[in-house]
Amino acid sequence: MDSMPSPGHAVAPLISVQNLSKSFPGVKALDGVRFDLRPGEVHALMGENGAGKSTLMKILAGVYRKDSGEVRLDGEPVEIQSPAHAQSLAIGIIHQELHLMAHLTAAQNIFLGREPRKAAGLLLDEDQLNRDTQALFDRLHLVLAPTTPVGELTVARQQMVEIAKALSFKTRVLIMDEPTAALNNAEIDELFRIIRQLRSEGVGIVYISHKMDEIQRIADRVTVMRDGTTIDTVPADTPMEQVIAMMVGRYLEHADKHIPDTSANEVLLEVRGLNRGRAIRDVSFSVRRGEIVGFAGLMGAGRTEVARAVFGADPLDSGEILVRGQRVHIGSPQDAVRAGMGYLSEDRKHFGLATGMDVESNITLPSLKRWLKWGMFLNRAAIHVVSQQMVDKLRIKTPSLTQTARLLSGGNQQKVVIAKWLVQDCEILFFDEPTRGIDVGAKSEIYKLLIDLAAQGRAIVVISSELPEVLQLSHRVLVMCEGRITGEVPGSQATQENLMALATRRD
Amino acid sequence: MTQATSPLSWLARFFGVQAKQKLLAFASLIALLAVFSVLKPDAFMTQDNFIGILQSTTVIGVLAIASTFVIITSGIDLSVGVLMTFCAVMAGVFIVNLGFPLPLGIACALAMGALSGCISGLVITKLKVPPFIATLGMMMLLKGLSLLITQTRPIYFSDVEGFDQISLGSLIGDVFPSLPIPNGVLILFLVAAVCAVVLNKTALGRYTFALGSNEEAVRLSGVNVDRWKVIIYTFAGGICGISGLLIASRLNSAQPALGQGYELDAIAAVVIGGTSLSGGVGTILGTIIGAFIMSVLINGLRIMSVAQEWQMVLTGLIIILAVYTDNLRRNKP
Amino acid sequence: MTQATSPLSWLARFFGVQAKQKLLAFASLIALLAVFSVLKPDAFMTQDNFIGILQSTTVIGVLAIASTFVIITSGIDLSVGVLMTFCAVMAGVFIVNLGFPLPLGIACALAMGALSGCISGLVITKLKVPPFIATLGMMMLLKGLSLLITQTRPIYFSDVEGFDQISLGSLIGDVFPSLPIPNGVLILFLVAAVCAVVLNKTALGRYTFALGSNEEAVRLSGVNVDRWKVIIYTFAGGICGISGLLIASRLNSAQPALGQGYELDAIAAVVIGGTSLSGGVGTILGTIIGAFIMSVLINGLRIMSVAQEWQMVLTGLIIILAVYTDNLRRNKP
Amino acid sequence: QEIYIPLVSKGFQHQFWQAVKQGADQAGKDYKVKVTFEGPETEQQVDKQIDMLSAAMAKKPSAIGFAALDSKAAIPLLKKAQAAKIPVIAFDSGVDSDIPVTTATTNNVAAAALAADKMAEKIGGEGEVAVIAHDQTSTTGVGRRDGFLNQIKAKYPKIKVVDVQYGGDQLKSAEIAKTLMQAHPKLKGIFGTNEPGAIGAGKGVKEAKKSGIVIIGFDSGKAQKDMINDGTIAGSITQNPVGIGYKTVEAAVKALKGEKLPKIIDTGFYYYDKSNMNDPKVAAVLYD
Ligand SMILES: Nc1ncnc2c1ncn2[C@@H]1O[C@H](COP(=O)(O)OP(=O)(O)OP(=O)(O)O)[C@@H](O)[C@H]1O
Ligand SMILES: Nc1ncnc2c1ncn2[C@@H]1O[C@H](COP(=O)(O)OP(=O)(O)OP(=O)(O)O)[C@@H](O)[C@H]1O
Ligand SMILES: [Mg+2]
Ligand SMILES: [Mg+2]
Repeated sequence: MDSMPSPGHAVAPLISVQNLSKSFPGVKALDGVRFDLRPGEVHALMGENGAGKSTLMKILAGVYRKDSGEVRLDGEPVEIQSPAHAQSLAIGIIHQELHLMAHLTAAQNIFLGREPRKAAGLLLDEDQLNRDTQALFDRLHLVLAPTTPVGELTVARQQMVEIAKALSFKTRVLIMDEPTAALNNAEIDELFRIIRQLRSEGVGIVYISHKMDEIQRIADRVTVMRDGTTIDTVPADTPMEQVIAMMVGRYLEHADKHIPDTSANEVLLEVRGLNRGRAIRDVSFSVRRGEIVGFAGLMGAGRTEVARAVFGADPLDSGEILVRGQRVHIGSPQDAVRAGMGYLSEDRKHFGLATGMDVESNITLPSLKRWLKWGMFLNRAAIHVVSQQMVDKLRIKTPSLTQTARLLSGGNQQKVVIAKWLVQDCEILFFDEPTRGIDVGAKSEIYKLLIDLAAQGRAIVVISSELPEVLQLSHRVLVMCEGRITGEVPGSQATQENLMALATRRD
Repeated sequence: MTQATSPLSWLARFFGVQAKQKLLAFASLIALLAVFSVLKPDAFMTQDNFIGILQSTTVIGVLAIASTFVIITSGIDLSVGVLMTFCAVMAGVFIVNLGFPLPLGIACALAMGALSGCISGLVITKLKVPPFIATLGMMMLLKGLSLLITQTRPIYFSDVEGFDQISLGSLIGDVFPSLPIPNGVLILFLVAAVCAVVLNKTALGRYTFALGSNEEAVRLSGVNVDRWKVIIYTFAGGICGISGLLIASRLNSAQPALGQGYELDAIAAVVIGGTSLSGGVGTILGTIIGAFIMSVLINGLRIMSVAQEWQMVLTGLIIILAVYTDNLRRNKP
Repeated sequence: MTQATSPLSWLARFFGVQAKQKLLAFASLIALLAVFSVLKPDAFMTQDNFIGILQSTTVIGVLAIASTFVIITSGIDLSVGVLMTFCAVMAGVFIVNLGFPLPLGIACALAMGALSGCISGLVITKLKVPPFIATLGMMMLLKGLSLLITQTRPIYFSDVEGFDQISLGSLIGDVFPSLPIPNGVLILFLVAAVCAVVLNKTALGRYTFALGSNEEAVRLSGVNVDRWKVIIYTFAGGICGISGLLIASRLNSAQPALGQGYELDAIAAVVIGGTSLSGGVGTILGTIIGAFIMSVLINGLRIMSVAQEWQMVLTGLIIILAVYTDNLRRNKP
Repeated sequence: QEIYIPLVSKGFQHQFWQAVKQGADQAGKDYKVKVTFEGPETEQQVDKQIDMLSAAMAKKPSAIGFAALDSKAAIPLLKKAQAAKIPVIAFDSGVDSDIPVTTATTNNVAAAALAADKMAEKIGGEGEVAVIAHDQTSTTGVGRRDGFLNQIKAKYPKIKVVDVQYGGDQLKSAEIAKTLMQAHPKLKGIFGTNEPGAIGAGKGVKEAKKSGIVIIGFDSGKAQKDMINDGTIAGSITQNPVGIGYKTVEAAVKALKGEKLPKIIDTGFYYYDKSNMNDPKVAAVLYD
């Protein structure tokens, strides 16, 4: 053995997939997919929402069984039966959706099924468990007590626990399905450091993400999928425009950023002296008609907390909220909706989507009153029409309007959640991580949509951990750190650097 | 079976059953009917016995319909059986003891059912007591109240003209003397039809499903979750009131100690009918079929003079089996 | 109260209660004791009565412990009451009818409990029948079996030397004659201690919590979810067997028609003790306290000669109230 | 064609009903007719009993034996039987109607009054007593409870009934007995209105290691007989359940033959204790 094989060389693949197909009721999710993964490479898998990326990976991880086709591991055909079987084959996966046990501690989550024992194997060795976990966290530079119940963590930290869990296995194949969707830059850097280290150890990594810059930074090769088929596998230095064109079947044009002058517009929402425990400390801001205000900050800065508090989802300690100059009492989301607000949650699985209901029921949930005849009976026809409009407008990929929301791909679920607030037609909209898990094509459409909404005279707050997104959309950026607003930057002057500086201004 | 398709699909549409395969719950029912007909044709396959089966399904059927709503919200109502009795007792109090005219007395009794449901709803939403416990508490409370109010003696409706006709009379039989289907059965189907409309075509139904699917998401959609939950439990309580009237009319008396245990039969019927105990899924038609599966089973075993101990064993087995086959159907499209 | 802190926190650690505030469930218990002591000091506050309360908690207490495991997995077991009876009956069959020696007979009876639990577990996991229905079916089935096996006649242990001592004898009383605590009470606390260790320090306990918290996540972690669920239901079934022995010994007979309804008392005790019906949360200590709250309440009301109808009403109210205050405590740390 | 006589009873799990069934089966054998026996699980389930009656009618029986939980509720079905010329024999507590051709019964009220007399005799005509009844609403439960209470009230002014509680099963009755003794230290006697009530009272007294409490029971069964033998229970009233079952079927057969039957077949009740338990007349009506 000489030096490490450089990616791109003809090395025997760890995993190779040929002609793989998988159907769900009404959907052909995979149709003759091919894919291969070499040891020691980061192989990016890209494609629009619903292209079949997660489905392919779930088959490799033993969650689903393939309908037909072949999966080879080290050249040998394998039939991956179950998650446990995948584990025994040294295939690890970080799922797109979080799968954690909220009542268990971080350590208990990570080592579930592999707990260290004592007393001849009868009892669990909790101390050892926590020590092992601490060691793992130290390796990942993750500051988190192993004994924290996972339910008390923010989505971002839960994501870190998922990552730590996947890394705690000795894997030869590591699948990461949108691991950074909830992470901020610093954490992404940390993750990339770990990925590089694993790569140098010869682990083959499948990396799924909709963030182009990440692909360029970390990937060795890129496979593009569309509509359940493989389009092509190309080296990572292929121009991104070309990759995107392969994904969406056309070239995207970039809208130039235009910041309208809204200084004379009516103030639609004003928040004064908001306080809630340590999470929100004396937060005041206002949003005018036609304005898009971005909220930037690191994970746990308190942006979500502010949005939830203003929306009435969490109780306040103090503070007042004015809508169109009038003081309003907001004690519940219902009050907020009545005052003309909408809030798109960052956690669609728990707070966004009624996963067991169909697409059209979800889309019309907040606005249901408008679709009633005689204040009581559902106006089915009108519901169909408006839902179909949204499905077309946002290009939601679904076999029908009555498909159960849970069965849509992650990105399409997010689009459904966006659609429900678009239908509700609120004056003031909070979008918390609106493009989480959304593909590039759809992203630029959602940007356009937000800009249109603002142009129609609505007030929009965008909370995002993706600085480029904040930079591209915001007319004005507010930066938070540790529950305070640490600064305000006009959209024209905002740069990654000055926002980061404010985001880390602790006192 | 081809002929059956079009009425079936009409039924399916009416009751909001999207996937036609769900109606295969019928299959279990048909199978049961077939088995008993073959084993005991002369006694089982008679008009009298069929009317007996229909009649014996009325009370549990209506309770099961009420439970369907609660179960779709992913709640549970253990008080339905006792609530039924409570409403029967209140009907006795209003009509017999206080001498209200029949329609007013009935309305008041139904209102008491709705009120009790409303209280359960308030305990669940405002005191944040889980439905199982809230309705367990209500069950004990209402049982005690029924006994207290009646001083543990039945209230007889013997002197109330026409009261027993609510359940036992036969409007259909008056028109078609060869088809003496009791009014109680009509009421069951009427309640089922109205409730199917409510569940599938109104805001109340939509929120019932939504709450069972993801309550927090509904709350964050600006819906007053608490209010709707209270409304749903109130509505279910009112429906239980109807079954209270049915049983009071059938027995021509309000029996204060009856009712406990009926909730389990009702819940079994609901689940056999394909409603999920984890919420978000369910149909009224399924519930009705579930209720008939239960009563055909029990009737058939009785007709075959199966020893009561064996009846219990077989009922237990068949409840499990019915839900199992229902799962099979659902997972294999 | 300061003196009480250290034994309390020791207890808390032993039973795996992390937040000390949870032990405030004690508060409800103390409050109840205080109320009855004031209202009826001479009759309530006597050693005899306290021993009576302890004794009356044994059966339901052990059933509640078994239920705690199942409920933490977010399941439910409606069959516990009848399963208890079934085990008592099987003890009769093995010991009296077949003449097995006492220890072997007891072991076989416990094994039958575990076997029934195992079957429930298999029905839930392999046939994918929800726990509510699976155990409802098992309830009917076991009830029928108990009656069949005994031909609806009690089996008497009168001729089995020492059988009634299992529950009624007093090892403590033999040593300290002034403290005649019956063995049944010892067994209850022993079972509680062992189960607390199992729940908090072993893999079985860990998976119990994990399953109740997020079953899908457990599956994706590569754990054999089905196997562990079956193990948990089997374990709970075995514990129910212990309570079957306790009741058989106490009544010196196996009463085949008894037991139904006990599951609701057990579940109420579990929930009053702070275990969540939606799973993932719970302690054995809480359950024991919950069971004592129930039995002190009933004992106190009886001592005060409250009419039984009012007892029902008050029990219903207090169950709701106890769970409500438990919520309050939890939400305001 | 085989003569088929279904008996729809008030219950089937209690020893009492099992004894009725035993008598009915015996008569079935003796008269070569087919007899079935069923009853609801609790004596509150009036509607379930009616469903049972309805299913029994569907089987085209020759005659029906019926122990009504609530006689008024069953009238429509009984009328149907009458119309179909199916003779109805009422048993146990009877049917409040003239449809049944005869009723095989004992008088619960009178039997319980005898229990009251025995209680008064044993405690010396004064003091506190309590009742553990089986439930609040069944006719037997109410009859025995009220028969006892009324007799005490009418004849023994110095006896005070301090509490009436409802047991249900043995365990609960035992718990109740213990608390009764706690709450009323001067308690002299307990009347248990059925088998679990009596045995439960005995258990409670034994567990509390109290002496001098007079227990009067009802029905029989092995445990109760043992307790009477060892003195825990002073004595019990027994009806003649085996006789009730036997006479019911016998009456049905006679009715089918067109024989004339008396309106009431009184199967009688007895007080028994250690002294007369082996008396053949008494032993015949006791069951294990
Ligand atoms: N369990 C399921 N039942 C039915 N359809 C499903 C199921 N899982 C996925 N699908 C469908 O399969 C298709 C592929 O979904 P998949 O989750 O693989 O997409 P994806 O490429 O990961 O998209 P995203 O970028 O949005 O995560 C979608 O149309 C989706 O609706
Ligand atoms: N459920 C919770 N329990 C305890 N602490 C919480 C919870 N949710 C949030 N926090 C804490 O509140 C603070 C603000 O969190 P929040 O989620 O609002 O941050 P954010 O700015 O929106 O960041 P993110 O990028 O993670 O969304 C953090 O310190 C976080 O740890
Ligand atoms: Mg995906
Ligand atoms: Mg956030």
